[in-house]
Amino acid sequence: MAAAVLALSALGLSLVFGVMRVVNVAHGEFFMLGAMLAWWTAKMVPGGPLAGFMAALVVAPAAVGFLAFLTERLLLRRIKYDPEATIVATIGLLFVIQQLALSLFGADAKPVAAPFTYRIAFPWFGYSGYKLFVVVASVFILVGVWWVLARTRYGLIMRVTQFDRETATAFGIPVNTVYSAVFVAGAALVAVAAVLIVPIQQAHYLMGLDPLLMSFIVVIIGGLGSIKGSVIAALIIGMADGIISVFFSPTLASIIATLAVALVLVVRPQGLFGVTAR
Amino acid sequence: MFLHLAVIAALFLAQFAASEYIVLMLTRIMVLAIFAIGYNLLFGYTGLLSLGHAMFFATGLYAAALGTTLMGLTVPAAFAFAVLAGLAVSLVMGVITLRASGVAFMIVTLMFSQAAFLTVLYFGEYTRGDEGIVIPDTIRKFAFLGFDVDLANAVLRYNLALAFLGCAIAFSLLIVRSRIGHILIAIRENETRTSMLGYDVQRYKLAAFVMSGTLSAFSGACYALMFAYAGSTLASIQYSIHPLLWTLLGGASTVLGPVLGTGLMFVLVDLASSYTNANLLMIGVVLILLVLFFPKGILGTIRERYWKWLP
Amino acid sequence: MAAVSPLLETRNLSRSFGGLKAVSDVNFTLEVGEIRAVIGPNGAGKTTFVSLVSGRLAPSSGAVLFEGDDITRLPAFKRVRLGIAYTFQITSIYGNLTVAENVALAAHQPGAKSSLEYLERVGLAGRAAQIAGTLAYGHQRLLEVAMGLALRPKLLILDEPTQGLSDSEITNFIELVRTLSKTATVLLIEHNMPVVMELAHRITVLDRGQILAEGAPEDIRANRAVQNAYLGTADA
Amino acid sequence: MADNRPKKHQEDDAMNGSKLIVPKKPGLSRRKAIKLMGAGAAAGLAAGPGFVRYAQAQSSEPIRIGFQVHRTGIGAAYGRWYERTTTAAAALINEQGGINGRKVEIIAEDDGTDPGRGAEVVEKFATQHKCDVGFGTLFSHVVMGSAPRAGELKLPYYVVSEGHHVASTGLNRYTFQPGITDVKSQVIAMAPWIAKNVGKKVCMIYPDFAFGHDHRDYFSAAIKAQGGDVNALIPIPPTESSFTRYFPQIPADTEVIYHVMVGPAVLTFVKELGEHFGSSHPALFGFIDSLEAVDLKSPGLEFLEGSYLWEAYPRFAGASPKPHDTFYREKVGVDANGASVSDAADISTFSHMFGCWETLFILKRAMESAGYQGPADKAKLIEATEAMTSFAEGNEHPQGDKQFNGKIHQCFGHQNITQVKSGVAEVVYRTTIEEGLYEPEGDYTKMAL
Repeated sequence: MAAAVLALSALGLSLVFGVMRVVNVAHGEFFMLGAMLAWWTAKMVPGGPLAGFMAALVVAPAAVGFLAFLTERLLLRRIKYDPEATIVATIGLLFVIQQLALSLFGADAKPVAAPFTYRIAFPWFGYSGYKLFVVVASVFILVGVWWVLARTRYGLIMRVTQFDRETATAFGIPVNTVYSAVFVAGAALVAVAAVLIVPIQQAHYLMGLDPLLMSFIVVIIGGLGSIKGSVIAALIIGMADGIISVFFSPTLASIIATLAVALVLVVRPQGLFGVTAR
Repeated sequence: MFLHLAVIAALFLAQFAASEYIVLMLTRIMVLAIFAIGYNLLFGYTGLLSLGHAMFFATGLYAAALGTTLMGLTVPAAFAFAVLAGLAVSLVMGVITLRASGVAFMIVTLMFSQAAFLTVLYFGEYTRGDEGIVIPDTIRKFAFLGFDVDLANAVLRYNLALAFLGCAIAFSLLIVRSRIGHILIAIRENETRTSMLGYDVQRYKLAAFVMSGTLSAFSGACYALMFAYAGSTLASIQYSIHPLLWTLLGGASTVLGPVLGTGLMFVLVDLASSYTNANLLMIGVVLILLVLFFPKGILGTIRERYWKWLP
Repeated sequence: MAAVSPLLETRNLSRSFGGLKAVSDVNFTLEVGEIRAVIGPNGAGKTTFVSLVSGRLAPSSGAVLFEGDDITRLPAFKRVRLGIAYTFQITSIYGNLTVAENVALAAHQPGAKSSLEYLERVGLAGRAAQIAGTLAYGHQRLLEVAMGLALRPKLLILDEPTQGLSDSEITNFIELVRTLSKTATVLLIEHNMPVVMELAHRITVLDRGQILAEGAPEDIRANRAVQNAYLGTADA
Repeated sequence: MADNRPKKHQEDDAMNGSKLIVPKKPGLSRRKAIKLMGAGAAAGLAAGPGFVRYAQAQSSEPIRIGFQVHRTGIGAAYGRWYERTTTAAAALINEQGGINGRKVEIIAEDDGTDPGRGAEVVEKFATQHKCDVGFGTLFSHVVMGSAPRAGELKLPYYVVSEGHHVASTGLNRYTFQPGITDVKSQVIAMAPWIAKNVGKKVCMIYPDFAFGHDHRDYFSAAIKAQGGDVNALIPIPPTESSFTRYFPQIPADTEVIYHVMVGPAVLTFVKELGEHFGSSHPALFGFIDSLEAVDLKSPGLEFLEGSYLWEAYPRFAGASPKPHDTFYREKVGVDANGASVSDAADISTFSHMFGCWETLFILKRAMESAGYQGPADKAKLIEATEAMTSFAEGNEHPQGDKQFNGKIHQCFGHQNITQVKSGVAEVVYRTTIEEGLYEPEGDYTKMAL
């Protein structure tokens, strides 16, 4: 469960970093916005949780994607995707989005009803049917993205752009359009993740930090820019976190996990599954 | 040089002219400007963008707070202890994190800082976690070199903060003007080249890292002892972003930029909070505008256009 | 000792990237005072070879000896201090600093005075106060050489120094290298054959990571293997 | 935007109020002046015929109350309701003639729920806004960061935080918590009833930071004193957003799960607890803190049905509310379900915000008994506050009567245990004040002023 959600939220970040070589610190806020919009849509759309959920699956990625489009056009392109300037600018964006969410939606945690509820009962504990659905949906999305990247023309274009911006330009690939598309797709993906997760978690304007940090961790362990690596890392972390916390107090477990991630990045900057940077 | 003395002198005179509130605010600005100056040594001059400086600030903060309340240190001893702790932590962190570079360095420092934040919570028995600890007034009154010092005294505290800030500016100026300063800039400009000129780049980066971390810890110690509080909020990610913001606003790789940036940001937030609650929005917008239009900050832009001699 | 052993020696020096052997079992010797050119077709491993010598890359196996001492494990900056200077193929100067500051950094003596001497030798003394990034390309290459000189090297490695220079600039450059060779041994990687033929005392030809031939310019010119591997395909 | 309306509203009230006050004022002032005759030279001087004019001159200058409010940051959901309650109480005080004939002005500053900014805000109140007192802080870390500054600047500082920080006597003489019971007292008061009626084997799930540790320490001791036993402690790190993996640690013989989860993750917590246990589960006892501003009928909270909650002030008015309860709800704009009258989905922080209301009325009483005229009378205000011993239930104290211990600057009130029935929490037990009393840990009154 944790692993599927993690992989999904990290996917967008990984995609953006992979192709554009920039870190979007506002990634978590895109997630938060997606969740907020899911709540808002569910409230606005009549016809019960299922209708609201379906509507949110359209509205949230579209709106967040549009915001990402503006960000890419008005901000990132102007600073020429400079890695450090991008981090600073997206930190700024993080604050702006947080404040807007607070002003527009308020500070309360906003619960969203799951489109369906079904509790799968095991003899020793129960499991939510909706959570299982989230896992299945995440797997579908991950496989879908992988398929696009590995098997289609778009994927090829993205990989060429990732490999070398100049070469791509020389091959007549509209690099700017590709960047826009990737950034928007990354944001839309994380918004979808948020819509899926919000019936489990609820929306809150400060919820973005946690997925951001976790996504960072996943993307780092998996190797910056490697989608396969991100998925494997999400699985490992989703499980390891649970295992570590059996042996240590949870806060200590978090400390150990964080340190471990940092050390991985120090020893193998390319991540566990990444290939050495050119 | 003259400019820097003038700034110090102006700050000294300000306490006679400004309102009580401004004096209090300036005290805080000066203490935190030391943090920004420390940050600038690494970010501005060496070109290493750390997202984890809260960890050093917190090192000083807690070394001073726990040193006085739990270990029974006097205030001067607590300052010394905080500096030593800052030195040790930044040395260890530097050796580890400097193996990474670029974006990886940013994220590694962020991670370590987050681990430090969690560590503060983990030792909640001593640190009282998020709630934090208050340093009693009895500890903040002490005799030093025959003088009776009371850190609750606003005038004394202002001048102490000013003296510390003066030292930090002088130190920063000294470093920047020295051989090591030139080499740090060379590393920022072109690391491979500098290494191929026979410089031990790793050692110089470590030196910058340690100076930066130690200054930050010193600022943290000042904060704890002068304002009598240490809490985990001051170790959170936000306090890693603050010095970056201040430095960027004032002008990275200018000696006075961090001071100006800290002051300006305080005034902005303070003014805004009287009219609107959109503090976050403003910080965000300032960051974005800076990156878009003034990537060199205020003093950096001034240096580029007018005062080329500005250090 | 120094008189007995060659200035630079490599023993079975190899480096591979993944499965590809960029440099393979190279045994190479360079005597004091030489101007040696290393030539070879694109991808022959020339830049990898000098990177191994300068310490920018670590070898997969083999050893590098400088003045008879094993320096295989020394990091690049320490080799520079021993006297191995490297000028970059792609111009690598401090674009935001002045010309004088660039050289001063190389001379390890911040302060513009000491740098003037080296700038005079490459003919850039008049531009000492200019911001290096605003120099014309040819001048940037000269600055690069001046920085190499300021290191007072025993061995100066010039990686494709004439690339992008005009013909007149090349003529001056040849003169410059001749004077340099009075104080330092020069290891020259070059594509431009006339420059090589004019300057080099000896030439080493690399092909697919291995030494194909080595000898005086006229011998190399006559070498059939070299012609097949290299000259035949080059436009020089 | 949201606070514009109340402010205007308040000004209107104040203006209307001042018209109303004028005829009443001389009487009020004289009575007070007589009372204070022996108290000090200033009061003696004022007792002459010229006093009426003097008081009127003063009345143009309002009493300025610096309100440190969490508008942004983690405390924002609470802050909004603290602000509404405070505005309502101040409007009422002004309607009734203000304090000592002067109207009350609330000067609100956002502290971002950040102790650093909180300290700056206190400095601003003391020196820039020239406030008479500081007031209204909720989150403990902001109180801790701000209190030293209030003490140094000698700004009387009345917090509404429920932390044990004030009562621990670790702060200073200027910091009070007269309007809300501290957590130590709350927890001690709860333990006997839990042990007797719910179960003796208790598993505690709490946030792994100071607030949770207070619960852990005080409740563990209290339940042991009742012959009970804490069979497992499950601290949850503050960054957690999913809890499933902690639940296997709950021992099988647990009779009561005691949960305190502060933060927006509470819904997840309850939902996952429900998924873990299904229909057969130990009894639940929880602190309302995490469910403040949350609708008990929210999707996923079904699992709370039948569970017990601590509430300082029951959110649901019940079948026969007392008149002062109705009065208070009407003035603040809260319906009988604890939601905003203008939006039934906007749930209040009912068990905490009453503290703002009551604190303002305590402040009014303290200022009146001190004959407070301005910052020069701060010491008298402190002493007058410390001299108070009890507050009677009524419009000014709708939550109930309280005892006040001037030595530790802390009040002690009744606590309520409610049970969730069909999404409505009904009171099943109301503790006595005595059940929540403990030995004082120190004495502020011995500190210098």
